[in-house]
This record gives sequence, C-alpha cells and structure tokens, in this order.
Amino acid sequence: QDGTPQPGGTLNVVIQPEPPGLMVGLVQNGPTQMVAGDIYESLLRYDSNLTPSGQLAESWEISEDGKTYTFKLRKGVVFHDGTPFTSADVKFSMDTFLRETHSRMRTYMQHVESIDTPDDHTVVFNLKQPFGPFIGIFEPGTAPMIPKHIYEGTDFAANPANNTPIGTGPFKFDEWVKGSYIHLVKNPDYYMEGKPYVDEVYYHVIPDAASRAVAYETGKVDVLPGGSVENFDVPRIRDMENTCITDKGWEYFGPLSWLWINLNNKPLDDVKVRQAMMHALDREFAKDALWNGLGKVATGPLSSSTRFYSDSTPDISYDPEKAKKLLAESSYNGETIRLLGLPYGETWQRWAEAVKQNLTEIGMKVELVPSDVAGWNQKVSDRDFDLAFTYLYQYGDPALGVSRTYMSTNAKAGSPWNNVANYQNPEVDKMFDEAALMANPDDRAAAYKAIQDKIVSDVPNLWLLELGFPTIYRCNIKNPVNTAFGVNDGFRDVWIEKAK
Amino acid sequence: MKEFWTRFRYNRGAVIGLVILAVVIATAIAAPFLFPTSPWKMVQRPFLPPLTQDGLPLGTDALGRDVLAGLAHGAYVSLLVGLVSTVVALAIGVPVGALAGYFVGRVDDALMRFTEFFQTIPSFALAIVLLAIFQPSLIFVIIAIAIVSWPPVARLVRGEVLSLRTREFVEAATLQGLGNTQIILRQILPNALPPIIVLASLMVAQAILLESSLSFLGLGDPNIMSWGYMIGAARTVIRTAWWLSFLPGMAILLTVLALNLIGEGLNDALNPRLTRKSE
Amino acid sequence: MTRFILARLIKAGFILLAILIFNFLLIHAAPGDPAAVMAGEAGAADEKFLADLRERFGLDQPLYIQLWTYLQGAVQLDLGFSYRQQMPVAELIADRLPATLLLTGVAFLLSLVLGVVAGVAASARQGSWGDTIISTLALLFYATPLFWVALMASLVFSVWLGWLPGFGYSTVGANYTGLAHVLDVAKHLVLPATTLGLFFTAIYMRMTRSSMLEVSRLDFVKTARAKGVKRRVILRRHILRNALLPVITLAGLQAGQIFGGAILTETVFAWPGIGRLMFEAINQRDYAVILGVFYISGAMVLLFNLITDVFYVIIDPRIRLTG
Amino acid sequence: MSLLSIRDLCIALPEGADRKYAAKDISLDLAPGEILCIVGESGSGKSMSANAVMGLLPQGVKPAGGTITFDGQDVLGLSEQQMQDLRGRRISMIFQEPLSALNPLMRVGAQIAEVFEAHGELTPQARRKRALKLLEEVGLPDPESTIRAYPFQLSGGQRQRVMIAMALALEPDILIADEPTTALDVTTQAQILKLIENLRQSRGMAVIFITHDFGVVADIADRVIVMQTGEIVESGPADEVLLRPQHPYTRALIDAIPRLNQHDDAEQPARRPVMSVAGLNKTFVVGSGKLFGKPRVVKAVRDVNFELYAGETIGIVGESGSGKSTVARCLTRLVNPEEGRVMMDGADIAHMSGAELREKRRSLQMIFQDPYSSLNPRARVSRILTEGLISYGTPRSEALEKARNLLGLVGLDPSAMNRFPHEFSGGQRQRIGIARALMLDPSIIIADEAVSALDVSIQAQVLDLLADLKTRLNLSMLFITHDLRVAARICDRIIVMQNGAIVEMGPTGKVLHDPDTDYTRSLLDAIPGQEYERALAEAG
Ligand SMILES: Nc1ncnc2c1ncn2[C@@H]1O[C@H](COP(=O)(O)OP(=O)(O)OP(=O)(O)O)[C@@H](O)[C@H]1O
Ligand SMILES: Nc1ncnc2c1ncn2[C@@H]1O[C@H](COP(=O)(O)OP(=O)(O)OP(=O)(O)O)[C@@H](O)[C@H]1O
Ligand SMILES: [Mg+2]
Ligand SMILES: [Mg+2]
Repeated sequence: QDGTPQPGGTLNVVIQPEPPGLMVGLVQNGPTQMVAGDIYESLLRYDSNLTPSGQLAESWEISEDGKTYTFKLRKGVVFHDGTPFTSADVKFSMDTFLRETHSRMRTYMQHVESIDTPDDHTVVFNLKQPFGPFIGIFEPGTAPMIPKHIYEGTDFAANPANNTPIGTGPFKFDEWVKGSYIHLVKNPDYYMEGKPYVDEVYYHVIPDAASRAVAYETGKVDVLPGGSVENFDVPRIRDMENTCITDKGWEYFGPLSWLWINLNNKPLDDVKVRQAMMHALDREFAKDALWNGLGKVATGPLSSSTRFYSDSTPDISYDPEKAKKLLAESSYNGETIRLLGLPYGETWQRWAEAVKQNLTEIGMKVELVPSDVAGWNQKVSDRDFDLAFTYLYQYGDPALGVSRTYMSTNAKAGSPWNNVANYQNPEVDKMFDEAALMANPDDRAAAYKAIQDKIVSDVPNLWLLELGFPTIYRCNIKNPVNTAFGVNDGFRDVWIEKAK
Repeated sequence: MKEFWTRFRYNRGAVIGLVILAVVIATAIAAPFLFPTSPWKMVQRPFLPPLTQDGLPLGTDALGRDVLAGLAHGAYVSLLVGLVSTVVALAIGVPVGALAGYFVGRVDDALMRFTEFFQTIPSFALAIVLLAIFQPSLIFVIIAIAIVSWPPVARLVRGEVLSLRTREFVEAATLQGLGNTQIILRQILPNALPPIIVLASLMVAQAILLESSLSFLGLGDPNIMSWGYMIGAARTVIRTAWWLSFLPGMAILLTVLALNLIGEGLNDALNPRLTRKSE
Repeated sequence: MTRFILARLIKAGFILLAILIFNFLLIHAAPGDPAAVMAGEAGAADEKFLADLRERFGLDQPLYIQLWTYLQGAVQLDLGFSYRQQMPVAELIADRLPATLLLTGVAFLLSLVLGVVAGVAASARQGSWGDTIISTLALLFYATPLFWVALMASLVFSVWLGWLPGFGYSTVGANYTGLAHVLDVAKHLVLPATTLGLFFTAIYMRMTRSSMLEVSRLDFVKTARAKGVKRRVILRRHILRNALLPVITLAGLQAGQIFGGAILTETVFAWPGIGRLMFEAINQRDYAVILGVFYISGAMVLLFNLITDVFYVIIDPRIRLTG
Repeated sequence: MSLLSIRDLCIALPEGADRKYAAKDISLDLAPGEILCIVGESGSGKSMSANAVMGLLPQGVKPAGGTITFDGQDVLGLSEQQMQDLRGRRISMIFQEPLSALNPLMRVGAQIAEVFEAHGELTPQARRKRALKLLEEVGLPDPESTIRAYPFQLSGGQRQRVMIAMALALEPDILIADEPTTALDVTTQAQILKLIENLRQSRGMAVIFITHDFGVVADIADRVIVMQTGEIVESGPADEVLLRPQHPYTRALIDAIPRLNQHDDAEQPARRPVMSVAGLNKTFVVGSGKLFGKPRVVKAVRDVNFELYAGETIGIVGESGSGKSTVARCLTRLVNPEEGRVMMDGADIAHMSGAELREKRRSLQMIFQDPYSSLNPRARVSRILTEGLISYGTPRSEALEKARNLLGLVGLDPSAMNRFPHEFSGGQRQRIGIARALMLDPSIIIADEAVSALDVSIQAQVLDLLADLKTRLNLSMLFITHDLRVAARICDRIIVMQNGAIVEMGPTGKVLHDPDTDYTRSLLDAIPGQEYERALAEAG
C-alpha cells in the first residue's frame, strides 16, 4: 500500500482467549487460527472479495465439468524443520489427517473421490460431482498443510509435535509461556523473497478486556484483533493518537448473529408470533448503542459479504406497531418466553436485556436465562430454550456456512451448529441441495436468491446483525489486514514504519 | 431491652448507621411506588451523565436506562442478598463452630472435616459451579453465597469456643447444672461475640459484592435489578462513564458503613466493660 | 502434638478422597462437557467429531467408571491429562503454581502485616483521628469491589503515571536474568499483590482492632502496666497476643484459599496463575484440570487448617486438641 | 520525710455503683522502711486507693480530688511516660486476684523477666537467672520447670507467688501488696513475709499491705489504717490500733477474729457417709515448651481416700500446690481423675457423664478459689445467680427472690443484682461466688478458699451462715483453707495434704493441738499472730 516496506521490528498482538493448542489441524477455534495463520499455510489465499490467489500453489485449474481441480505447487518450499514440502504432504493433510480430525473438512471431503499426486509438485483432486464452494476451502484454518513426515502413522492428537507446531509459514514457533504469551520468530528460509518483514511476533494473553485496552494504551501491544476490547471501549481507543481501525478482514467468516427460535415450542411455531418478534427488535439501536455503529443490520440468512447475497429480501425492519398487530392476530397467549443470552461478555448481556425490553414492549413476557459457555452449549444442543442468541461464520459460501442452519437433514438435536431451530421445509432442503452442486456461479446466484426470499418470509430465526469486529492497530503498522481473513491470515505482509 | 437501647443510643455512630440503614430499607420498600416504570426500560439516550437532564438526576446507563430507578429497585435485592445470605451463613456456621469447639474430640473432628469439605473448593469456584448446576434465580444466588460463606464463620467460632470453653466461669456454669446448650448459648457465645459481629458485618458487604461478581460473569439472576448487577454491568465502561459503577458502589459502601457502625454499636452495647462511662 | 498431627494427616488423605469424589460428581452435574465446549470453539462440529472427542476423553464411559479411573490415578498422585490443553494436568499446575504462590504469598504477608499493624495502631488510639482514618480506609477497602480497585490502580499507576506495568508476570521479550529479572517481576507484582492484599488488610485490621479493644480491658494488662512495661510492648506482647486468635483463624482461611482467592486479580492483571487456570477450566469443563486444581487446593486448605489448629495450641496453651 | 503522702484523696465511682466515692478523704503518709497495713471492710475502697497510687484505676473510676505525692512528685499529674518509669521499679504492686492478673498466654518465667526488660536491666540470660532465683525465694518448688509453666497450670498460691516475685523483682522503694497471701498456706506465708522483711531491712523498702488477716497485721505492721465504706475510721501505730482500738468498727473487727483454741471435738453420733473417695489419683503432663523436651509431669493428687459424713465439715489444709484444688476439681469432675472412685448416694460420679452427672451435680456445689475468673464477664449478677436454678425448672421470679435473699445473707446490697462482675471488689466477688453455690440448696459444698478475701467480720457472718445451713439442712462441706483459725472454727475434721497426698487426717482438736506429723506441726508453728492472740486473750 503506502510506501516501501521496511524490514525489522517486533509485533505485539493481543490474543483472546488463550488458545487450547496451536496445531490448527486439531483445534480450530479463533485464537488457534490466529496464531496458526502465521505458522501454517494452505494452497490459496483470498482477498476481501473472496477472489483466490496463489500461496503454496503457484497456479491451479478447474476442469470444465467442475469435477477436477489441478494445483501446481511452488518449488523450493520447506517446512520449518528443513524438510521439503511436496504433493505428498498435501495428500496426507487433506486425505488422511484432516479427514480424521477436522469436522468441517470431513464434510467437504465427502465430495472428493480421490487425490492424485502425479509428481512432487502437482496435486489433482477428483470430485464425485461438481461442488461450487470447493475452490473456497484452501485457507489455513480449513486446509492447513501438515508435515507428513512428522505425523504419518502416529496418534495425531497425542503427537508431541503438537506443542511445537511446524508448518511452512512465514513465522516459526519459538516459545509458549502458558498464561502469558506466545512467541513466534521470523522464518529465515521463507520462500518469498524479503518476507516476512518483522522479526518476531508476540501474542499476549490478557484475559480481561479492560486490561487489554490498558495494554494498548500503555503501548505494550500494538494490534487489537476484533473482539479483544469491549465494544464500549472502542470509540475511546479509536480516538487515540496514531490509531487506525478497520472492520475489514472478516469477509470470509461473515459473522452473522441471530436468535434461534425453538420451533418445537408453542406458540413459537406460529409464523405470526415470529414475525411479530422480528418486527419488535430495534436492531438499529443495538447496532448504535452496543456495536458503536459497526456492522450492518441483517436482512436475512446471508451476510452481505458472503457470495450470492441478495439485498432484496422481504422487509423485516423495526416496526413495533406492526409487531403488536401481528402479535394480536397470533396464537400468543402471554406465555413466558425464555431467552438464552450468549455468555461472551458485556455486549451480549446488554443485548439480551435490550431484546427482552423490545419484546416486553410489544406485550410479550420474557425471562432471561443466564449460563456460562458450557451451559450455553448444552442448552442449545438440548434445545432447552425458547429464544437463544448465537452468531455463526459463513465461510464465504452459503453451501459451506448457511445451509447447515436451515436444512432438515441437519435438524437433529445434539449440536449447537445444526439446524437448532428445527426448521423443517422440504422445499428449502431441495433448493439448498441443488444449489450446492451447480457448476455455474450464475445459476447458483439465482438459486440462492430464491432460497433467501423463501426463508425470510418464514422467519425461522430472528436475524440480528452482521457483526463488525474492528481490528485496532497503530497506524505505523502497515498491512495488518489485507485478505478476507484479516489477522487470521498471518503477518506475512506486515511491516512497521519506523518513526521519522 | 430498654436499657440495651439506651446504651446503644449512646454510641452516636451506631445511631447514624441505623438511620442510613433505615433509609436504605425504606427506599427498597418504596421503590415500586417511587419509580413505577420498570428499571429496565430504556428511557433516554445511553450514557447520559448525572445532572444533565431533568427527571434523570443520575443519568442513564449503557442502554439508556434510568440509573436512579435502578438504584432504588436494586436496594431491595442487594439488601436481601446481603442480609439473608449472611444470616443463613451465620445460622449454619455459628452452631457448627460452637458445637465443634465445645465438644472437641470426635464431634469436633466430624464437624470440622465436614466444614473442610466445603472449604476445600475455592469459594468463588464453588459458587460458579453451583450456579452452573442450578438455574441462577435469586434464591439460588443467595443459597450459593451462603454455602460458600459459612465455613469461615464456623472456623472462627470454633477457634473462639475452643479457647473459651476452658475458662473457669464455664466450669462454674457446668456445676450450676446448666445444660450444654445453655452453656454454649449463654456463657460462651456472648463472649465470642465481638469477632462474630465484625465478621458478619464484613460478610454482608462480601455477599453484595459476590453477587456482583457473579452477575458480572453472567451467573446472577439477570431478571432482577441489583446494585451488584449495576456495578458489574458498568465495569466495562468504567473509563468512559465512571459514575455508572461509582453510584452503586457508593450505595454499597454506605450500606456496609451503616451495618458496620451498627455492628460496632452492638458490640459496645453488649460489652459490659464499655458501658456506663462516667461523663 | 506429634500424634495429633499424624492422625490429622492420615485423616486428611481420606477427606481428600471423599472431596475428590464429591467434586467429581459436582462438576459432572454441571451442564455441558468439554467436548461440547471444544467443538463450540471450533465453530462447527458434527456428531462424529463430538463422538470422537468424547471417546478420546473417556466421556463415553459410564460415570462410575470415569470416577474409578480418575481415583486410581489420583491416589497415585497422577492428576490426569488435559486433552484440551494437550498437557498432563500436573504439569499445567506446576507451571502456574510459582506465579500464584508468589502473588498470593506476597499479598498474604502484606495484608497480614499491614492489617495487624494498622489494627494495633487504631486500637491503641481508639477514637483518635488516626483511628478514624484507618477505620474508614479499611471500610473503603473491603466495601469496594476488587475489580474496581484493580482497574483504578492499573489506570492510575500504569496508564496515567506510567510507573508500573499493568499486566503480566514479567516484561515479555526483555529476557532479563538474575537481579534484573527479580526486579522486573517485583515491579509487575506490585499492583496485583496490593490489590489482592487490600481486601484482607481491611479484614485483619477490623478484626485486630476489635479484638485488641476487647483484650485491652482485661486485668493482666493492668499488671503489665504495673510492671512499668512500655505501652508499645504491652500492645504487642500482652494485648496483641491474646487478641490474635480470630486473626489466626482468618489468616488460616486466607492461606487455604490462595488459589481461589486470586481469580479476579489474576484475570485483571493477566497474572499467569492457578486461579485463572481454574476459572478457565470451569468454563471449559476441562474436568481433569478442575479436579486437579481442586485436589491441590483441597490439600492446601487441609494443610492450613491443620497449621491453624497447631497455631491455636501454640498461641493459647489452654486449648487442647484431640485428633 | 515521708516517701509517699496522700492528702484528701477522693475516688469517684461510675453511676450505678454502691456509692458515689470508692474512697473519700483518704490521707496517709508512708516513710521509707515502714510497713503500713490497711485493714477494713470488704468493698471499703482499699484496692481502689492502692490502684490510685499506681495510676491504674479501672475505666470509669477516676480520682476526684486530693493529691498523691511520691518522692516529691505529684503522681496524679504525671504523664503516662513518667508513670511507666515509676511503676515496677520504684513502686510496685501485687494485685488481689492472681489468676486474672497474669497473662494467660505467657510463661511465668517470661512474665517475671519482663520486669527487668521493661526497665532495661540485665541481659536476657541474666534475667532468666534472676527469675529462677526469685521463684526460689518465693518458695516455688522446682523453679526450673515452673518457670516454663503457664499460669493456668499453677495452683492459686503458686500464681500468687509469681505475682509476688514480679513485684519484688526490682526491689522497689514502695511495695503495695493487695491481699498477697490469701492463697498461701501459713508456712509459705511466713516465708513471704520474711522475704519482705528482709528487703525492708536491706533496702529500706516501704510496704502498704492490705490484708484481712489480723495475725499477719500483728506480726508485721508498724502502723495500721482501718477503713470502712470508703473512709479511714482509725489509724495509728500497730499496737495502739490492735490492742486499744478506739473506733467501734475496729473493735467489732477485732472481736470477730477467729481463735485457734476455740475448738472441742464433739462426738458425732451414728454417721452416714454422703461421699466416699477411694484411691483418687491425678497427674498432669504438660509440654516442656521445647519441641522435643521432656514433658513436665506433676502428680497433683496421689491416692487420696476419705469419707465425708452427712452434716460434717472437713477442712483441707496444706502446702500451696499440694493438690487441694485439684482434689476439689476431681470430686466435681471438672477434671477427670485417672484412677479412683467418688461414691455419692451409691453411685460413682468419677465415672459418670451426661444427664446423670448433671443431676448429681445439683447437690454438689463448689466455690472457686479465684472468684473473678469464675464469673462470666458478660453476665449480670442476677443472671449468674439464677440461671442454674432456672435451668432446673424453678420459675424466674422465685429464683430472683432467692438470689436477692442470699445476696443479703452474704452482706451484699440487692442492687448488686444489676451489675457486672468487674464492677465489684475482690471480696464482693467472692461473696457472689458463695451465693451462687448456695442457690441450688446443695447437700455438699466444696469451698476452695471461700472466705480468704473477706474481712473478719464478714467472714464471721458468712461462716455463721454456713454453720446455720449445716445444722438446718444437714449440709456437708469440704472446706479448703490455709487459715487454720478459720478451719478451727468450723471444721469437724481436718485433712492435711502435702505433695498431693494426705499426710494426716483427724478430728480438728486433735490435728490442731496434738498433730501426728512434723509437717502439721510446722504448719501450726507458722500460724501468724500467735503472740497477738495471746495478748488479746490476756487483755480481753
Ligand atoms: N491444668 C494444670 N496443668 C498442669 N499442672 C497443674 C494444672 N493444675 C494444677 N497443676 C499443678 O498441680 C499441682 C496442684 O495444684 P492445686 O491447684 O491442686 O494446688 P492447691 O493445693 O490448690 O494449691 P493452692 O493452695 O496454692 O491453691 C500444682 O503443682 C500445680 O502446678
Ligand atoms: N469498676 C467498678 N465499677 C463500679 N463500682 C466499682 C468498680 N470497681 C470497684 N467498685 C466498687 O468500689 C468499692 C471499693 O472497691 P475496692 O475494690 O477498693 O474494695 P476493697 O476495699 O479492695 O474490698 P475487698 O477487700 O473486698 O477487695 C466497692 O464497693 C466496689 O463495689
Ligand atoms: Mg480489694
Ligand atoms: Mg488451690
């Protein structure tokens, strides 16, 4: 972007919460991905429009019928332990390792018939049928390249190398002082000339949001990834000197928040009640008061950064009068609605209170049910709620991150990422199934437009906001966010401008 | 009783304490009449500082709710949590400690091991686990706080009783034919009172604050307004809207101060050596 | 005495076992399990993933078998393995133990010394302005929420004045050694230790003061004065010692709670201690870690209760204990 | 020139006390080397006056006028700092109730050594040496181990001697001794008096000696002051006051002195034992104070056997620390004897517990040696007296009525009912203890030095009361005392104890006039005031 990159310097980044492990093939939570993005790499990289470019793959080709993907790998790439990276590692990672350990990959890989490695630098994926989203899965959080020579034939979960992760990325793992920090150092053998620019990266574990803000203010850290300070603190920090803020870098995840409606419970099975609730929610207020105006009011099941988003779905905006009318016409009879909040900090608690108040004002009786993280998981999995907050990632494509929420095949209890609402609509099922397998993007766009219209008029969930997680950093740190994954994609291109 | 009152009144601090407490209790009772609208109602723009808007003398919180109404409604819950859990903790801890200390030997052993049972789990953690198991309604919050706060009482009382039971006046009472209960209740406990009173007045504050920590962790009863809730909720905005935690903090402080003064007054009034100052 | 201590130690073993069983059941009664939490953090999971996790953690076994397996390990001092953290629990705890011991130990000594000294000073001049100031301060300390004090302290001393570091255990990346390291850690320790200590300081102060006032009216104090013993010495040797019993009790309690007591402080000041480990483990239902911490902290409580009891006898020879 | 001179001293009492002034218009002078005895009614302000000299009046009690001049300095005007310097070194005091007056948590050695330390004298080792020496001088057995004992591990008399040792440690100019020998047997008493006499001779120490024992007064006093209800009613040289008393109160006092030769052994017809004690043994084992040191073993009671008959009073006399109190405590099961039986109404109370024991205890009451520590500091006298009776089911009003009566009988005003123990004088507290024991109408009373703090006239009154009860209710009594005159007056039989064992037992007349053992003979020889008694007899 601006100016010539200057090498050197130390990057201090906040990480929250402390990751359970750094081996991203085994653990895929946010903080793990954030650190692992520096250590592990995948074949491709995606910009903020989700357009792929090469990373470990130099080039790639998709066959006409959408069933064969051929990747040409970069030459001269070595793992941090000096072993060369080859097509065998790709096959091992995708076919053996991730299939076993990575639940999302497992579903994606169901579409893959076989993987061929004609030579050390060529990999061919043969799909059973066309699978539109396939080109979107080659990022380090989903398809990290794992060293075969270390893991082959071992118990993956118990491999001691998990504590000293080895990948091909721009930074090498150095030290992890549990409870304090994780230290990565520059990979001197990195295959891209001159990169990375910075010498080392510290990820600081600071469990308290206010202290994280203090750490930034006192200059102890320079980058606050999205969600590391309370939303209420953002404006104050944003206004500090030499401070830049961006809400980019979440396009791939497209975090969308909504309230699950337990459709098993009366009177929530009544679409009128649901519509009434939808119109009762003052989401603009929530965005302004709770999210500092960052993010967007959701218009339906898709995030606006997700492919095939349609902006012409039926109206679901705030209209308390209409809500009252709808409620009066509905079968709602003064039942107490149990609202399960999300135990992820103050903003979410306040939000639950605001929602409760919104619903109270149209004449519903609402009781807040508190819980901790584990309890929340349990309650949502067991469908022990009437309304429940959640937000989920969309992974850039409705087939990867959206259909799972609405398909009846996914409606079994027992997981919080299923179709928890128990939305059963055979028509929607069929449309999703077909749209995923279309080879032509235009066909898919049309199909998903129809799906969105259908779902929005049914209101199986109460969509809230496309969340804006701002990344805050000092302005002399250049390029912290330049892909659709933001800081999760590693600091390959980051450089620090020295004070003049 | 009358005489006790005269002596109590003699301590000016105690009377001030009593007045403050009376005001707090009155507020708690009168809140629904003084502020008939729900304290959860969002009435104005968020983060209004105090004294900037007519009708909202203490301003608004993060969701634009009336802070004054919150304080008034919260008084009830906070008092309830503080007093009831302390009373429950005393009701368990004092008898356990007294019996253990008085009977020593096997009874002591059994009771103290029982106490240790509750003590070994870090209290905050135990409260969290208990509340994760049970739905955190107000009742359970109170019970959880009481359960974690009685072991210190028991140990303190036991320590005192262990020392007092060997005193000669206790032996004299035994010879007078007093039963064990009477000896514990009438001879030993009154002499162990000062530390118990101090601890009790501390425990009320602790209970109110523990409730605040719990609701901060999302384990309070989110359906009721309490000072603890208000402080906890204001914590994240402490830098931008300090008054939001300061005001309920002051409310807690005043209440605790009042209880403390009363405690001290009680202590003085019950201590024969301090009375009848010749002035 | 020696026999009493031995008997208690033997009993402590059994109690620990009972407590372990109780804790085990208690924790498993809480909703949610580690597999669900871990899957939750991954952002997506299917049944196979959950089932795999549960199998790996042994959560698919009936509860009594899980308990049995755990106890077998625990009896041999094997605290199990945290699948979440990919580490043996004993190692996890050992990693965090020094930091916690340092923090709570310093806070403990600080509060005990400060509290008792302040209490003695206040009681020596009952009713004076010094007494009023000390008593008011104590009141402020214990009626103010810990996190408030903590945040304010870090705001003032770290952000505004820039005197002291506001978080962490040592300066990251500085790689100090020897004395420089000690000083560095000490600097980091100041804020959390004072914050944590303040509350107990207040308690000791209140307890000491009231107890001292009570004792100072007893006859033997008059004897000491009749001997011409100096006021300071009377306060310390005669009154304080007789007033110490409740303070000892509280100190024992505080010492036993050194893991649990520091959760908030460790969180605010990012102190890499056991309190935080435990708190996170509870939230994540990392059973082995929770139980491990409870096990160790239970042992700690039992130990300090025993020490307290021994202190009772040392302090007050009239107390006789039978074990 | 007088060393100490008190002029028109008034000491005001707080509201609700017996009277307005504890002491009124007290004037006296004390010359170096002089021994001044203060005698008088219990509660007449003796202790308060003494305390005033030390500047140690209890809270609420204040000097309300007059001056106290010591060595040219106005004591009442001195700062606390200046007083500190005087106390212990120049003026020292022995307090009346030795149990409460010793720090319960400090070893006695340390408490003695502290006197030296307070005044910056000697090195720590030297202090210990001196403490040992002092303990030896006041006649404590085995000083090496006693020095490491805690006060509660010592007998009443032993504690008292520790107090004395502390007071004498720095060989002060003035010693104020407030009933210092109430718990001492006559031989030990004689030894202490001799010690004081020596100090007076060698160092010119002046002494204010408060006592009820006219024998002691006669033996040591240069001058005597007699007090009644807060005022000095008579003063003068010892011989004058003792042999030619002017004031009627003084005369009444002297008339009330019990005589040694009063007793004839009346033959008792058909006697029924109400209590028989067989093979009683009690050993105390106490830690040495060092971690692995040898424990201190005290055989406090060895193989004690005796029978107490209905309507009989047995006196137990003997050396201080010989196990008298321990026997009493074994009989009431305040301590558990290791061996032996205590049969009462056919049941062995030594091996009894719970409700059974409680029922038996009703007819077995004890008067404690140290009245102060045996009264609940947080209870009013009314409660202290009535709660036993009420707990056995008597209605409150009835119990209160009875308590008021008994207070009257022991010479206390009924207004005492509403006061707390610390608001009384030593003798008054003792009488509360007596009243308490009588509340339950027991059939056996064990009285441990029950009248030692009472002036002779009240003592006589109390003894008459006991004698009356004895005949009316067929009361049996174990009467532990060191005052052989008192023993002579009310006991039917006497047991002499030494070193935990009974060395002699027999009818009073026999034991007191024709003893079998040398020990008893030495006791008899040591009775103070024998010359005076003869003089009185000749005069009267
Ligand atoms: N609780 C105790 N622990 C250890 N030794 C004790 C204890 N009580 C008494 N003794 C010892 O037992 C012995 C007998 O004590 P006891 O009180 O019976 O004497 P006494 O005859 O009543 O003497 P006095 O006339 O001085 O009161 C003493 O040597 C004393 O030191
Ligand atoms: N703290 C107090 N409060 C009220 N009255 C008191 C207090 N202390 C002493 N008195 C009263 O003061 C009077 C004098 O007490 P003092 O102790 O001087 O008597 P005494 O002459 O030493 O008697 P005894 O021979 O019984 O020890 C008594 O009537 C007593 O009741
Ligand atoms: Mg007296
Ligand atoms: Mg005795």
